[in-house]
Amino acid sequence: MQVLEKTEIQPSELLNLYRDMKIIRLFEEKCSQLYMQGKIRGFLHLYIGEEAIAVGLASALNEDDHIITHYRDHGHALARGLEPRAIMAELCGKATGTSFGRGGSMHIFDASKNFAGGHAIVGGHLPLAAGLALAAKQLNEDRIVVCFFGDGALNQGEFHETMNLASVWKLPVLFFLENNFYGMGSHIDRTFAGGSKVHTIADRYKIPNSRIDGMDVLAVREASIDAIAKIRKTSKPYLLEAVTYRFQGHSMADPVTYRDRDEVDKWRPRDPIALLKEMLLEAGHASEKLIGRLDEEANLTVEDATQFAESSPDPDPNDLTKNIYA
Amino acid sequence: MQVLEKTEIQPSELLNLYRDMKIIRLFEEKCSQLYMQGKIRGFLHLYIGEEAIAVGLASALNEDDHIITHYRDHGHALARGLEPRAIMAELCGKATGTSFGRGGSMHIFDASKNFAGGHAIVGGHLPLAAGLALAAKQLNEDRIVVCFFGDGALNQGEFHETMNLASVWKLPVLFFLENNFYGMGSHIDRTFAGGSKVHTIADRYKIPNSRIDGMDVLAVREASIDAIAKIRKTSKPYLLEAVTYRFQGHSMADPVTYRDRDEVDKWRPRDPIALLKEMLLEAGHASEKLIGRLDEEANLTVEDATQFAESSPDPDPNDLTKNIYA
Amino acid sequence: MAELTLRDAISLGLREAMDNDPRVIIMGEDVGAYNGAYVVTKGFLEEYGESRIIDTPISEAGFVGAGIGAAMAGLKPVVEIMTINFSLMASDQIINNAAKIHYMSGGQYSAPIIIRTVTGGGAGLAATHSQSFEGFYATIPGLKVLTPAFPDDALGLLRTAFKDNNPILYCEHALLYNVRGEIPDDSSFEVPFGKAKTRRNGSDITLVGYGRSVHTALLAAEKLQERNVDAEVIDLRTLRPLDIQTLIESTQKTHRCVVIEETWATGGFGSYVAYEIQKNAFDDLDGPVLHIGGLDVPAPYARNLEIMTIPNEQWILDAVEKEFGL
Amino acid sequence: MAELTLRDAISLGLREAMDNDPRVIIMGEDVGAYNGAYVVTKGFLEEYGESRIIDTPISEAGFVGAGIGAAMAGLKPVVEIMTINFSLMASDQIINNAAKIHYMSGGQYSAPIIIRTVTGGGAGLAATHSQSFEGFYATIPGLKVLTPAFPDDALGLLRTAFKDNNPILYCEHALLYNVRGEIPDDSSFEVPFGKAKTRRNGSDITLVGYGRSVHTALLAAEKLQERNVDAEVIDLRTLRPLDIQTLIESTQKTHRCVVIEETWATGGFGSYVAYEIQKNAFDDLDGPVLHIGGLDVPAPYARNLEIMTIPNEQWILDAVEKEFGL
Ligand SMILES: Cc1ncc(C[n+]2csc(CCOP(=O)(O)OP(=O)(O)O)c2C)c(N)n1
Ligand SMILES: Cc1ncc(C[n+]2csc(CCOP(=O)(O)OP(=O)(O)O)c2C)c(N)n1
Ligand SMILES: [Mg+2]
Ligand SMILES: [Mg+2]
Repeated sequence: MQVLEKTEIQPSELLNLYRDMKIIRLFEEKCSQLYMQGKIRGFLHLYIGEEAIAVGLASALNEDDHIITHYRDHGHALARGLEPRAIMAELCGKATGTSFGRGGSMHIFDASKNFAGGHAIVGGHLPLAAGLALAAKQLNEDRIVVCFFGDGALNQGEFHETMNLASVWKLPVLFFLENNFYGMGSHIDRTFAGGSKVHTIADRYKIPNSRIDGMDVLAVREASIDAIAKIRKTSKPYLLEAVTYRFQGHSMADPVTYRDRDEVDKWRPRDPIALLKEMLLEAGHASEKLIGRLDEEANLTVEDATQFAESSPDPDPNDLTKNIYA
Repeated sequence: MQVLEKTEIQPSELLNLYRDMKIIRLFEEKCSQLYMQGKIRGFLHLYIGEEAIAVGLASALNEDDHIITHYRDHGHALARGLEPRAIMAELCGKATGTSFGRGGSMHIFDASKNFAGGHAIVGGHLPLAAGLALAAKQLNEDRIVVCFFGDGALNQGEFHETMNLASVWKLPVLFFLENNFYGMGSHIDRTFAGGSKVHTIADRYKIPNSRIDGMDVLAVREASIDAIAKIRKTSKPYLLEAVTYRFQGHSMADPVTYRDRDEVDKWRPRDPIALLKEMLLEAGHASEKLIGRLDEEANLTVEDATQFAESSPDPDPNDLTKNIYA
Repeated sequence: MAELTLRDAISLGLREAMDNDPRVIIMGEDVGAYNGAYVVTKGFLEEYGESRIIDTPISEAGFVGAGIGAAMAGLKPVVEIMTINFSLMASDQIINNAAKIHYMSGGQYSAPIIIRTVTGGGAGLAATHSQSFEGFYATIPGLKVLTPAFPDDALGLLRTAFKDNNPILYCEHALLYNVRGEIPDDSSFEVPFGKAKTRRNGSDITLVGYGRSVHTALLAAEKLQERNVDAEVIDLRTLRPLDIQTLIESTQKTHRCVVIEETWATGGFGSYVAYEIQKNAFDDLDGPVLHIGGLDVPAPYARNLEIMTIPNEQWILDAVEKEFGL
Repeated sequence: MAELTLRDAISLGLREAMDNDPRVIIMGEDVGAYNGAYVVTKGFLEEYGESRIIDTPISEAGFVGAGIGAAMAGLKPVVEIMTINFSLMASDQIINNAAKIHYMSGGQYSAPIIIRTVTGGGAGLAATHSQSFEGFYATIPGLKVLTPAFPDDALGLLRTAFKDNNPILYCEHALLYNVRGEIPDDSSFEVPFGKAKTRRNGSDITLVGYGRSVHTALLAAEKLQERNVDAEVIDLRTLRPLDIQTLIESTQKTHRCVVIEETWATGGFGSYVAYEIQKNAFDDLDGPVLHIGGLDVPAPYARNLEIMTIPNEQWILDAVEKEFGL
């Protein structure tokens, strides 16, 4: 068992965090274009603005831990180390995609990375997280489960049932709440009765919890390391709330009529990638030139993924009914 | 609007409380016999031991307030003033029953008393309670809603969703938790993560709450008067937890293997009817003789109801498909 | 006669009801500030205000149940479930409460709620977001299920729904919102439940559909005409109540019948419809009644696969040729 | 050959699996301390301990979802939903998660969970507690649905289920637990999925049923014999996969077919079965294929009404006489 220490972070790792966030950002900007061109279809939910969460958490997790998440999942998948090529191919509905084109944007899976999806029913994957942890416990495996979900899922009954189960059964789950204040067009203040210290909802289940700045990748990383260490030690759940903001609409179809430009502008300076860049420059960990190289590296990764996806074949129609049953 | 004052209680009313509890007790002892004789079928869940809750609450409620409850509902129905005859007839599946024999023990309704059921899906009626209150509010009616439910329902997602809705929408609902420590054979300590101060779960929804001794009918009555007054004044929800115990099995089919005789014996002296009787005698509000008369009155009520039920006709088969649609 | 889209026809019907009856409220996820996920309630929040256009938390069981409760107590709620896929979270409320409360209470309570929801696949949303459960709900006694395929029916059925005292599931196919059609100017124009509509007269074969499959059938009919096969196309319009008589009479005339629907073929509601026709028109049949449903597969994301799962006019042509040699 | 009740056959199958495979766990409401609501897991808690016999809170969505997650991660959970009526609370988990995870992940994950549940009416439990949804679940690609009617099939199907890698709904009819029957001593005795069983050979008419309706069909067959009508009785045993071929062949022999089931007639799964038979054996039919389902009414409580809602042998006799003059 590898327990990460907070002090371990090296400048080189900081650069990795930067690059990983940048890849997600550019990847999704590309997605947005491909969507406009009709190459990605269905719903497309962008993670732009929230990258620090996935990247910070992923840097704190072991390979054999499980991750499970909601439909806004590209960031988590990329941060987890899934192949950008395969993700982009999935988004484009290609045979080379993570689910061979069956899942699409909302349903990214990679069992080899213990990435258990990509789930599109709000709240519906939370019980699965408890189950993954139950199995780990029952099989005496030293694995924890990280379960991402949004503030909108807090009001779903399955959230409640899962928190209760995880606590009663002492399951090693990190419930990772991405609080971006909105479920589609509904502000959390209008939907959630628990007040502004959202994370304390976990108190009622006797689940320890804390809140962090979801725009600060280092804060996310540190809190994740702490929480995960606690979970491994106690084999009990923990809830982390990362406060964040999505800079884009809920999905590509969202004209964003329900919030002011002002509000968005207020958050702009909190862009997690810009913040880390600034920090890197200020601390002398990187020069503008190095940053430029990382940006270019990220860009190449995304271009390569796009190229791969676009040139990949469609799924074979003969395989249409494969994998309905195992 | 009639706001009851705690000080209003008169000795005569105390005697009413006693008689009402006694009616429920004898009524259900009779049910138990009828069940053995095959005259009542299906599931039969007895309220024996918990009578103080229904009676205390009912004495604090206005006629045009709504009551909605779970399947352990005979006590609530009787306390609310539904005809014992019609209830017993319903239990016996007769045309003269509250639902004309359609509902049975778990589904007692009486719209004329604003008694909105008798619901057999654990947790399933909680959202209905929110809706009844929403209507009252929307229609500017001065009505509140009392919603009874058991400790087992706490773990159902619908509990969570309803508490949240009631709080966010400021709905005049009294959530009345009957904590008898068991959901069928499962002790609350093994199923509920919220700890022993169960009622404080409502804190998370910013819903005021308190706990009372559910074996003390006066305590129930007073707390109900307070809570209801608060709800009427603020038009906001409140949660009351009454600690109680069911002396019988979960249903007639329950051999009660999951708890010790000791535990039951420990609760015996807390029998709410015996307690009130003792208090009445000690305070000089009643003599043994008067109590005997009340018991006899209760007995006659139950005998009359049984007589009525047994001599009532079965539902007319020609009406079988009536009332599928309104 | 005005020409409207199906979307606008629904909006119009909702507005009329909001204007005419203060008991009508609209609730659901993002029906207000977001203008509705499918933009049916655009501008409603501004026009009717927060007390009647209620954005709900993401709590399908909770708010659908609240709608039912509100209906029991005098309101006429229109509750939007964003898509029928999410109705599963509220299926207990719909099936165990809404559909049963009238019967189970012996006719004392009723639940005149209109549940609007969006059904159907074909938009690249993959397995969890492309389902069609309206046929399943049509198997539940106590519910009424409407499936408008044209703007006039959308409006006419909605007007009737507002006068009906039962729980109604009003299913809007995601791909039909922009279908245009004439709407009678007469404000008393209504469409009765349980009355199928012959959208095309023909003498050689009867094609039966509902929702989007009516359009598929009409396309097929045109192609059949090129082969000199004269097809009659019947739109069920409502699945419950179901108008079998019109289908029988048409089939007795044409001697051949095909029922088309989009949900999975195995156990689809259309196969029941086909069953009824074969039973009641058996002696007039030139061959078996056919049922064409969607492919039995969780909806795949990739376009080339997805189109293979949803019946199109070619499926009908092929079946007709193979089975009847037409 | 030992003679066992259906209840004991299931217990036996569960014990075998618990003994042979440490990955098997049993979870559900009151499966442990209470011994199971229908006493199938009596003594299991003592024998296998708390870590493998897990009493759950009343949270159907939560614990079914947890079972699915555990199955995804290597366990073989048997999850009991006390009755199929409550499965609605978990229908999102069953339909959107269990049935789809394998396909949606491109075959990477699977969910080998066995969901045991109790189905059927007739016990005086009224509308919310007397439903039969197994036919609905059989319409969902990705699920398998088993409906044993005899002890040997109960055991044989269960053995096969433990070797299967897919989500399985194992439906036990509430009124069949005490049915007795011979069980082959051979521990390798198994019953394959998708293979109907001819329980009685006959030449004049084919009666098809599943679960309790097989017994009804057998009773009818005996009565028909008195009229010199020789009925073949086929037990579907599994609804998905469904063995249509055996039904077609039988009907081609007998020229007449009746499908019997207990769920509501409108849209019942049996009507789909009837549809398939008419389609595939059309030229051999002496008359329409018949479907007999339950009466389309929420189950009434009163005995005299309830018995009118569930098909019995007389319904079959009447239908056969009316339609075929036999
Ligand atoms: C059960 C269910 N209800 C509704 C939806 C439609 N829907 C998709 S995303 C969403 C908002 C979720 O908000 P949140 O959980 O805060 O996540 P975010 O989009 O902010 O990342 C809604 C209502 C759904 N997918 N599932
Ligand atoms: C959704 C659902 N799951 C399970 C059941 C079976 N069941 C009936 S009562 C009960 C226990 C409920 O306990 P509690 O809420 O504490 O009420 P009590 O019986 O103690 O009054 C259970 C599990 C049900 N009726 N509904
Ligand atoms: Mg959000
Ligand atoms: Mg209890």
